[in-house]
Parts: sequence; C-alpha cells; structure tokens
Amino acid sequence: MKRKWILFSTMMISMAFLSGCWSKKELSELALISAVGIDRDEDGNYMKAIQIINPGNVSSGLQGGGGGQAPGVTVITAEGKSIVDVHINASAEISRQLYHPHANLIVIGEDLAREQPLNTLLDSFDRNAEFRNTAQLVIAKKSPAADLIKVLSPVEKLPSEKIYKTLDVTEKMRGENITVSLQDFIKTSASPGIEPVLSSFTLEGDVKEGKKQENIQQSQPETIVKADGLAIFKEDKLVDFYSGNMARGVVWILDRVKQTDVLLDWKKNKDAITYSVIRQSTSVSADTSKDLPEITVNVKAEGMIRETEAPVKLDDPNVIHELEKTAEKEIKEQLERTVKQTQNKKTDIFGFGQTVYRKDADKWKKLRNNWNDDYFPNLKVKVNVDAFIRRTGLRTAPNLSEIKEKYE
Amino acid sequence: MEKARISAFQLFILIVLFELGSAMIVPLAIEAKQGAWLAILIGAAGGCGIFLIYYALFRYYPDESPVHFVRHIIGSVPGKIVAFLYILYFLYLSARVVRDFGEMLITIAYVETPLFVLNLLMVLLAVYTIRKGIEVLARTGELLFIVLAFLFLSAFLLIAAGGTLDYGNLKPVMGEGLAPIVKTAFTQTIYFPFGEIFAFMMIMPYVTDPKKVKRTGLLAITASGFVLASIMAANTGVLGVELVNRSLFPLLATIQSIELADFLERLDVYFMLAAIIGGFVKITLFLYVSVAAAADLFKVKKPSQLAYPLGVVVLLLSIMIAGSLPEHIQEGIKLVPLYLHLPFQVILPALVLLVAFVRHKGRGKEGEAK
Amino acid sequence: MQENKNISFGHNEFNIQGKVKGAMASFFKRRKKSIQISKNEEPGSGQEKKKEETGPMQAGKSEESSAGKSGEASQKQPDALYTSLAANLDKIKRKTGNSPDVVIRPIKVGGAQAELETAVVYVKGLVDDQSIHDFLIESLMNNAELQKELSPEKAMKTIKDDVVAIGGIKSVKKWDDLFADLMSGNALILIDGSEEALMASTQGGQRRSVQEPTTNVAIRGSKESFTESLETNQAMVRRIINNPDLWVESMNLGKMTKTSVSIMYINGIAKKEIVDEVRTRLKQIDIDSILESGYIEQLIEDQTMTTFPTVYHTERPDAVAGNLLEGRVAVFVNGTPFVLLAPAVFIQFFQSVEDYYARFDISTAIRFLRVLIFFISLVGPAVYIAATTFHQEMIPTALAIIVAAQRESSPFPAFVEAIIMEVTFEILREAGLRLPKAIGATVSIVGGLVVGQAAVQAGIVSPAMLIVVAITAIASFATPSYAIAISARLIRFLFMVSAAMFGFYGLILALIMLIVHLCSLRSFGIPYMSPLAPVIPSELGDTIVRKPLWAFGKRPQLIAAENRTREGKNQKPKPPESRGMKHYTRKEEKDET
Amino acid sequence: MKVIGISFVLLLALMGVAAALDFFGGSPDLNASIRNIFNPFLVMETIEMVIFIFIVLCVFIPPVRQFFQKRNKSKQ
Repeated sequence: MKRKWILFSTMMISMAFLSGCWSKKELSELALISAVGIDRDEDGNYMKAIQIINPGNVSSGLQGGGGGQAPGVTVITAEGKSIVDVHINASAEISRQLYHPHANLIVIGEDLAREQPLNTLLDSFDRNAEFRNTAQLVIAKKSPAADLIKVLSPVEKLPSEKIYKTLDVTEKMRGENITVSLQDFIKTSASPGIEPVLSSFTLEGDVKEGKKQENIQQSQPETIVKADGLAIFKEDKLVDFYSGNMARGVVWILDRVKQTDVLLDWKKNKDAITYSVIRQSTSVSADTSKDLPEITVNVKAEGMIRETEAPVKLDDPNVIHELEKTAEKEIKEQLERTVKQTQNKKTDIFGFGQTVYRKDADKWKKLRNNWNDDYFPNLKVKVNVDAFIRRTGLRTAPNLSEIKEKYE
Repeated sequence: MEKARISAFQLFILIVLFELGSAMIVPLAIEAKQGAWLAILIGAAGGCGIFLIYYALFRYYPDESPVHFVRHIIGSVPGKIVAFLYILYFLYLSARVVRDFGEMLITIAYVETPLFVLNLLMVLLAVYTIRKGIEVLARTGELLFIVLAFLFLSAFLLIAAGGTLDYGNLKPVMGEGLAPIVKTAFTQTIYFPFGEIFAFMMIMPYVTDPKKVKRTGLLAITASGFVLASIMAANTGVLGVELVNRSLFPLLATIQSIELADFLERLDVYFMLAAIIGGFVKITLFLYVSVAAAADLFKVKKPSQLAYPLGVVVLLLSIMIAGSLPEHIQEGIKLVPLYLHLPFQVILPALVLLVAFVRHKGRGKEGEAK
Repeated sequence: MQENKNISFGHNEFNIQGKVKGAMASFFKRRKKSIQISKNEEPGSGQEKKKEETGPMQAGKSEESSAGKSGEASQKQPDALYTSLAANLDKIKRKTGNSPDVVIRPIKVGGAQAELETAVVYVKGLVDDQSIHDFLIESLMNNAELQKELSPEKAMKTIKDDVVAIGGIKSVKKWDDLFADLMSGNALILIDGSEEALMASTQGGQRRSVQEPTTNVAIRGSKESFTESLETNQAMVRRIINNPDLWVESMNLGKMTKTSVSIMYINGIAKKEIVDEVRTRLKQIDIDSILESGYIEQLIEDQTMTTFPTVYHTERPDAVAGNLLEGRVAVFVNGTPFVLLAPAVFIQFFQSVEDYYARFDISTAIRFLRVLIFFISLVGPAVYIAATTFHQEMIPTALAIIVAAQRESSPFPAFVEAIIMEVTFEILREAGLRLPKAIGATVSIVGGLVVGQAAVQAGIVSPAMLIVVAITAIASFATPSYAIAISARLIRFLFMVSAAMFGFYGLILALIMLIVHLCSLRSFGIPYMSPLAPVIPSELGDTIVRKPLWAFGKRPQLIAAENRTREGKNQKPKPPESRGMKHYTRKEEKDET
Repeated sequence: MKVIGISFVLLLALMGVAAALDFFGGSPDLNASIRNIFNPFLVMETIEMVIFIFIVLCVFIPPVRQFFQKRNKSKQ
C-alpha cells in the first residue's frame, strides 16, 4: 500500500516538474496560417507569401470586434533557399509562432511550376507532420502566387476560403476544375502511369487595388480571383493550361464530373439546347491483348434539358431520343478532342497507363519506361457515350415553339 | 505465478489487442505492395501454425509456466538459461514497442517533447497496471476492446462514406506474382505481429478452461489477421501503395484524409486513441510476461516488486535501442526478425517441443509397461 | 500479485459460482485473525464490556462503589440489578446524570396494607406519550388485580401478563440491557424487591413523516422515500415485497451510540456468501458512533483508495426492493433515510428505478445519455485544454478561428482559465447547496449569470471556456447518482492537469489509468465493472442498454444465488389476433412457440 | 536488493543485445555501437535530467527501506 503511494507520488512529482511543458502552445500565441503562396525570384530563391488569419477581424459578434473594419487576413512575405528556410525567415516578421495545420490552400506560381518539379518542392509539406495533407493545391495562372493570396475577397472573409470554396463549387457546377489536395497530388505523381493535373486560378484586375480593404467595400470589386481551368503537368512540371471544354474533358475522363452543362446543336441552331448532366459515371478500361493497349472510355450520363433556344417538341419521346443521340455525339467529340490534344502533349493525365498497370502488370513493365513519350501518344482511344435525358423541367414544349406556330 | 484466472474470452480479447498493438499503425507488409493485405493473411495463417507449436507445449504442462516446464524438459541448467534468454527477449520487445510509440507521438504531435518523458508516462502506466495483476489487465482489455471496436467501425464507415476510398489502388494484387507476397509474409508478418503471440505462453496457464485455449488462440489470430488486413487494404485504398510505402504511419494519413460534412475532419485523435490503446496493451503484456517470468526464474516472492525496476529497465532500453528512428525501424524490419524472432519464436520452441515429445512418448511407454 | 485477487469471472456459470466461493474463502482467510477476535468477544462480555464499564464512567466510580456498599450485600454479578428500588433508581439517576428528560414516575400498587413501591422510568421524547399514559401508567394505577396484596414476584407476573396493554414486554436483569432499552425509547417498570425489571416497548415520539424523495427523484414510480426511522423503513420495503423470505437481521453498532443497524435480504435469492460477508464486515466495526449510513459505507467497502462508491445508497423503497430482488443485501441504519445496498457495480450508478418503469427503448436511450453525460463531466474541460493548447490542428478551422478570437483577449493560459472557472463553479455550487433554498437561488443567479457574464464582458474569461464549464457543470448535475457525480467532479481536475501537461496523450493515458483502476475495484468480491468487464453476455441487456422487461430471464449470476429465475418464459405480450394480415400474424406466432 | 540485482543484470544483458544488433546492423565496430547506445542520453534538458535521476533513484527506495526496516528489527 505504501509503495503504491510512493509510485503515485513519484508520478505526481515528476508531472509537476513537467508543467513547464514541452510542445505546449496557447492558441493566442499562434499565427494561424490560412494559405501559402510560393514563387521563385530571379536569383532562384523561394519567395513565400503567408496569409495569416486575424481571428478578431474574422469572427464577428465579439464585443468590440466585428469584421469589416480591418481585413481578416494579413499577408507576410519572405525569401529563402529552401521552403523551411523561408518559413523560418518569415517568423522574423510576425510576433507569433507560425502555425500551419489550418492552412487549407497552397498556391504555386506559374513560373515556379514550369521550372521545378513540384514533387521536390512539396517534400517539406509532405514530410512535416504540421502540414495537413488535405490542403488544396492550385496554380496561379499568369501571375505570381503571392498576388493571388493578397487579394481580399468579397463575401468570404478569408481569401483562402474564397479560393477553396470556389474550387469546390465550380467543380460541382461546372466540371472544369477539380479539387486536388496535397496528398492527391503526391499520390498521383508517385503512381505509375498517371500524371497530375491541378486547378488554376487567375487574377482579374490590379493587385494593388485588390490588397486594399476598399476592394471589398464596393459592390463590384475591382480585383477578383477566379477559377480558370486546369494546369497540366508532365513529370511534375507544368506544361500547359486547359480551359473550357478541354478542361472539362479531362475532368470527365477522370470521372470527377458531378454536374455540367453540354450545349447541343439542334437543326442548324448552334448551341441551342442546354443539356444538364446531373449524374454521370465514367470508366476507363484497357485491352491489353495487343502490343499497344487499346483504351476504351465509357461514359454514362444522365440529365435533363434546362434550356431551349430552338423550338423542340420535348413531349415527344422520339425527339428526346434524338436529343440523347446528339448529346452522345457532342460529348464523344469533346472527349476525343481532349484526348487527341493531350496525346500531342505527351503526358498521360488520364491515367491510361495506370489502367493498363492495374489490368496487366506484366505488360505495364514492358511499357512503363517510355510510356509518356512513345506509347501514350499513339494509343488508340475509343470513347463510348451513353447519354440519357430523364426529364425536361417544369414545362414540355418551349414557349418558342408556340411563338413560331403563332406566326407561321 | 500469480493466483489468477482469466476466461477464454478475455484471452481472445487480449490476443487481438496485442496483435493489433503496434502492427496497425505501421505500414505492415508493404513490401508486398498491393498484396500487403494478402501477405498479412498468409502471415496470420503462419501465425496459427506457430501458435500450434506453443499450444502443443502447453498441452503437456497446462498448469505450469514455461519457465518451469522448460526445466522439466531440457534439464535444470539449460532450462534456466533458456528462460533467461526469453526474459531478455520479452524485455527487448517491450522496449521496442515503447520506442515505437514514443517515436510516433514525437513525430505526429509532440515534436519538442523529449522521447524519454513520453516513454516514461507509458511505462509508468504499464507498471501501474501490472501491479494490479493479469486479471485487471484482462478486464481493462475488455473495456478497451469496446472502445477500439467502436473506433474501427466508425473509422471504416467514415472512410467508406467520405469517398476517399479508391478500390483501384488495390490493383493489381499480384503485380509481380505471388512470390513477393509470400516472401514478405514469411520474412516479416509471420513474426511481427503474429509470432509475438509467444508471450501468451506465460498467460495461457491462467485460463479457466484449458480446452478452449486452442480454439480461442486460433480464432484470435485469424480475427486480428483480418482486421490488420482490412486496415492495410483501407490504407492502400485511400493513399495508394506509393504513399503508404513512404509513410511511417499510414493509418494516420488515412484518418487525416477523412473529410465529411465539413465537420468530421481532423480526426487525428481517433488515431491517437487507437494507437495508444493498442500500444498500452502490448507494452503492458510484454512487461507483465517478463516480470512474471523473471519472478519465477529468480524466485522473487512478490512479482509486483519487480514491476517498477523492470519498467525502468525497459524505459532505459527503449532510449538506448537505437540512435535514430530509421535505425530503429531498419533493425526492426531487417535484423530483429532474423536474429531474434526466428530463433525465439520458431526454432527454440520447436526444439523444446521435439524433446518434450520424445520424452513423453518414452514415459508413456513406461506407463504402459507398468 | 495481490493475494485477494485469486478469482476471475468467465461466462461459465458453474465456474463463477465456484469462483465466488473461492473469493469468499480467501477473503475469510485474510480476515481470519480479526474474526477470531470478534468471536471471542461475542458471547461473554469480556474485555470489551469491562472497558466500557470503566471507560466512560470512571468519574462516578467512587460513588458507585459506595452505593454498592450501602445497597444489597448480595452482589452475585456486577452487572445485575439491585433488589432495592431505591438503589436502582439511584443508579439510574447517577448514570444518566440526573437528566431531566429521564422521567421517573413512582407508582404505588398493591393493597392498602402491603404497599409495593414501583416506578415507571422512560425518556421523554423517545417514547410515545399516549401509550405510556393510556396503557402503562393508567393501567398500573387502576388495575383491580394490582390492588390486592402481592409479593414483588407475583406483581411482576401480573403486570407482565394482565396489566400492560402494550405489544412488546420483556424482563431485563442486567444494567447494560436496561440502559440500552431505556435509551432506545422503551419504558421501564421497576418493582421494589425484584431483581428484574420490565421493559415495555413504547417507542415513539416525534418523527418526520414519510415524504417524497429529495435525491433520487423519479417522475414515475412510488413517491415514498425512507425516513429516519429504521422500523418505518423496513416496513416500507416489506410492504412492497410481501414474502416471508424477506429476512432481516439486526444489530447495534457503535459503542456510544448503539445505533440499530439491520441487514435485509431475500433468503434464497441473496447469495449466502455475500450475506455472510456483509454480516462479518458489519460485526467487525468497532467505532464509538454510527451517525449515518455513510459511516458504515466507509467501514465496509472493499477499497478505500478510490473516489468511486463501491456501495450503493438510495432513499427509495422501490429501489431497495428491486435490488433485493436481484440478490443484493440492504443495510438499514437508524437515523438516516439512506439505505445501503451491496454489492454495487459501476453501471448501477447510471441506472434509476424509472428505467424499469418506462419502456425499454426510452430507458435505453436515456441510459446512453447518462453515460455520455458522465463522460462529458469527466473530460469536458480537459478536452478543451488539450485541444486549445496542444492540438489546435484538430479543431475545425472555422471553430479554431472563433476560439482563437476569443482567446485573444484572455489574460490567462487556457489551463489556468479552466481551473479558475471550474473552481469558481465548485464554489458556487457549494454555496448554493448549503444555503437556505431562497438564498440559494439568488446565489446561483448572481454567481452564474452575473459573474459569468461580467467575466466574459471584461475579457477575463473566454466565452468558449464558459460554455465548456457550464456544460460540464450541467452534465455533472444530470448524473443520476450523486455519489458517482461527485467522484467525477474530483477526477475531472486530474484529467485537466494531465491534459494541460501532455495534451491528448496525457488525457488518453489518464483515461486508461482510470479504466485500469475501475477494473481493479471490487465490491464485496464482485468485480466493479461487471457485467461489462468481465463480460457476461447474458447480462449486458441491463447495463447501458435495457432490454425489454419481457426478456429479463435471469437474475445477475454474480450476485444472485440458486433461485435465479426472474420470470417465466414467453413473457412477450401477445395481443389477440387483429383484423387483417392474418397470415402474417399466424406465422409470427408459430415462430415464437 | 535481489530485485535490484536482477534488474541490473537484465539491463546489462539487454544493452549487450542492443549493441550486438547494432553491430550486426552495420555499425563499423563494437566500440561505435556501444557509444551508439549511450548517445541519446547526451542531449538532455535539466528538467529531463532531474526526472531521469529521480525515476532511477525510485528503484532503490523500496529495497533501501526494507534494509533499514530489517536492521531496526534485528536491533530490537
């Protein structure tokens, strides 16, 4: 019994000693980082812009506080030889300990992404337990990453949140972007037979204006950050930007499209009918029996008619059927164009190589060395599309058809 | 030996927790790539085989601790030497697990905290538990099992619901044929974690119903094999082989990638809870076994007296065992299975069993003659 | 490793019963020494009694000896009554210090020639005045028989058989018994020339009437609660269990207070070993006073180094009845409405009688809630501390920003802030508890609202902390058993300290340590965490979940003895076949039979 | 005392095991691997050091106390 007491007091005393406490950090002593932007300057040093949250300005409803008076974030920039070096240098500019786990956005400058393989750049993020692997990765198109981070955003108090959420929404609604987390990127770039893609953002307007609080105090901000298609990588280096239907084609083949609109031609009326894809599923399969594998992309889309600018008799099942065929053709064409163009770029962002690997590992062993340059561009890719129109909204025939009848 | 009794069900739970212990947090059998889960299952089958050796020994002396009966089998002095070596083996393994957990904690959350302090807390808790006896540990295990089961079920559910799972990552299962899988199974998984069930030789005599030991043991190994296999499959499915291969703690990364409903995210505490529970049971069991064996061998009247000193030995050893984490892990993967696990888990027990078999056969004949 | 831990519980019934016997046996072995001593003491009033005699009365020793000399010479036993009434009354007066509430009422009986001196002695307030007057004094004075000439022995017999119209009457010969009875409210009839005295049970006096329970309140169920009277309390249970197998054993404990204590159990349901164990432990108690059942609880529990209650107490007769029917043993103590129940298991403290009165689905949900509540009250602030000082990465970003904004202005570290708030709250609670009800409400308003609000507005405490503390506090109120809630209150601080030092690592280790500790506890040989650990599958239905009443087959196997059948088979209500769906109903019926 | 002896012997033996494994693992010579065993103790904070010494000293408390108790008893 007594010895138990000794043990217990031992524990308590040793604990009391420890109340100095390693690893302890008060929340009010931390600078919560919301986003990081990385560029490279002329000397080859890394430049890092760090967006720090001012909690008091972000969370409203507190006594005396309330957002709107001052920006919700502060951006500090620093340079250094390595990413960690920059990080340490940056701490000279701020009174608090820089705290990464809440950073949900990493922006990479276009120039940097073109010059350096991103994989090596991201090593410190991946290695360090302090970084969240779920942070989103985006490319700043045509502007330094730092600028993207500096621009204050309307609606959202945190600019990082703005980009993050924009990406999420636009992926869902438009299907021209995909959210790629740090972990996804590293996973993809390390996996055999697939090259990563990232979403890209551009800046519209002047950075200097965008930095000011006035930017968001007007109904139409001068400067705004917007999602703009995809960045295509080859061997972890940025090679090109896709936008519009091209970008969507990539997203589609990757089976990441959730909702999107396809414009269909209808009897000489170009882009007259909007076919909304509500659900789709895409699978890629490979036929490895031949020397050069053959790839088949199967798309099954399901959706509705959202808009008609030409007179169509939507209450007629045959018309619907015909529209389905048109949609299939349209989607097929778009996807084939995307594949063709990407084959010219010699980078397998669709993961066709991966499909081959998963199907037939022995075959892949023979092909893997020159996959991107030799085999991928020459692949025979077949696209099969099944499109279904399930409903046509609240009305059947467009008012146009009646109007026409009226005048005819 | 302590005068204690545990039920077969408690034995089952202790074995499962013990097997999961540190195995669930490391990239187990990742050398088999996508076939890791298969390698684990093969390892579990092999573990069952090893367990049968131990069980055969146990059948000869169902009421005695191995420290005693090994002397009956191979003679007093060699028996004592073997027992001493096994005590060393258990203490060493115990220290390894302590180190594993200390390193894990430092890596994921407590960068500035000294390893010594983190290990100390764990060892003190283990010592506290050991002083309470095996029965209390068994009962604690039952409660912790409920917690762990809840964690696993909900984590699997969240991973499945979160959409991060990509079955494609599991293909091709046998990209390079069956050979690497079998090789991994027989060079690694069979010993760690399944062969470590050897520690339960010291605990089996406590079981109320010795007849159930065999079934319980096999069932427990199989069950833990399936759990481990599904953990590795989930890891691979979420992260992909390459990332798992590069991760020290793939389960952490898997759990971190859960993001559901904008609220169920950052569930690191899940991982910590599961890891610490598993680690606690494993460390405590190893330490308990070494304390019990040492008390038996050196004829210490009160085994609980040994708990704290041996705890300190394990603590010190856990620091000394390696200069760096890579060294620690490399030794764990390359050297320990070859130089420690293989002789102690398979060769020695098999030899002892052989001797016991021959002796008993002779004795049986004598009995018939009479 | 510990000598008294040589058993385990599997789910094998046979084994378990054997094991419990083993446990008890070992327990006896452990306590053999002390039992032997107590056995020696029991029959003869050996050392113990002598001590008593010389102990408290040393002051009057010289007087007594003189009285002895002046009185009868024939002192066969030192403890026996004197023959002379005067000497007896004198002794009573001296022994009670002439206390005015010890009433001595001399009465003359017998014929005119041979008057016989008698006296009635009683303690005012302890006795029922009416029965003293109507059935004792009046009868003595007016009885015709007694007007005749009588010898003391005859008078004694007459009084005993014919005169006193009171249920319990007996004769006493020893001073010890005499005083014990006198002080417990019986009336004494002394007759000159007799070495015996008569004792009429006239206990009564003012007592609190049966009221509604104040601690174990239930919406549904009996509104009766125990009172301070042992007899009343026992009667209340008897009224619920109308069965001769409900056995009571009584004893007096406490050298000074001589408090009546009784054990109640159902013969055939309660395990004999446990009853014996309770009896032995009670008999071993050697203390001057028992003022409340808490005294007994602390003197008979298995382990003292714990904050967890290992004996259950309640003031609800139906709770006692229910537990008796599960095989537990109840200990009644005079002077308190709280009745002890042993053995107690952890999960019992989360159960309330109402669970069995409400439907099972509702009860189950509520029990889940209670366990959750207990958990919150245990780790609430600790999780806050760990999350805000170690694991900021685990807080969702939006929440982290809000908490960070609140913490901006706070001058203290989170841990200090938490300790301040928790201690403040404990002060408030203690203040509110001890004050009169009217002021208590004021304190809670001033404390809770004013201080809380002001502290937040002044920026001394962050609102998030306040919310955490408030939730924790409410949670600790919502635990059905005060005994377990108060232990959670205490342990909470330990958790806060460990969380402040090592974050979640410390917290989880502390939690595991708590589990180890809980698993190491026993209550009268029964593992405290059963039937969760060791797990008894058939009984999991009445732990955190409560299975439907019609599925309660057996009594708990660790506690109950031979008669374990609680209800017949097929107790599921079968409503008569209703309209339509006949095929379906028939099929179902077939399945069940 | 016996307990201390046992622990010490076990500790020494285990250090031997650790050094041997280090040696097999490719350490240049036995000397280096022995040094490798002790180098984690070289960098220690003051508090850590205090705890370390305290913890180790705690091992000696029960036997020492036992020893004194025995001596007191024998004196009586």
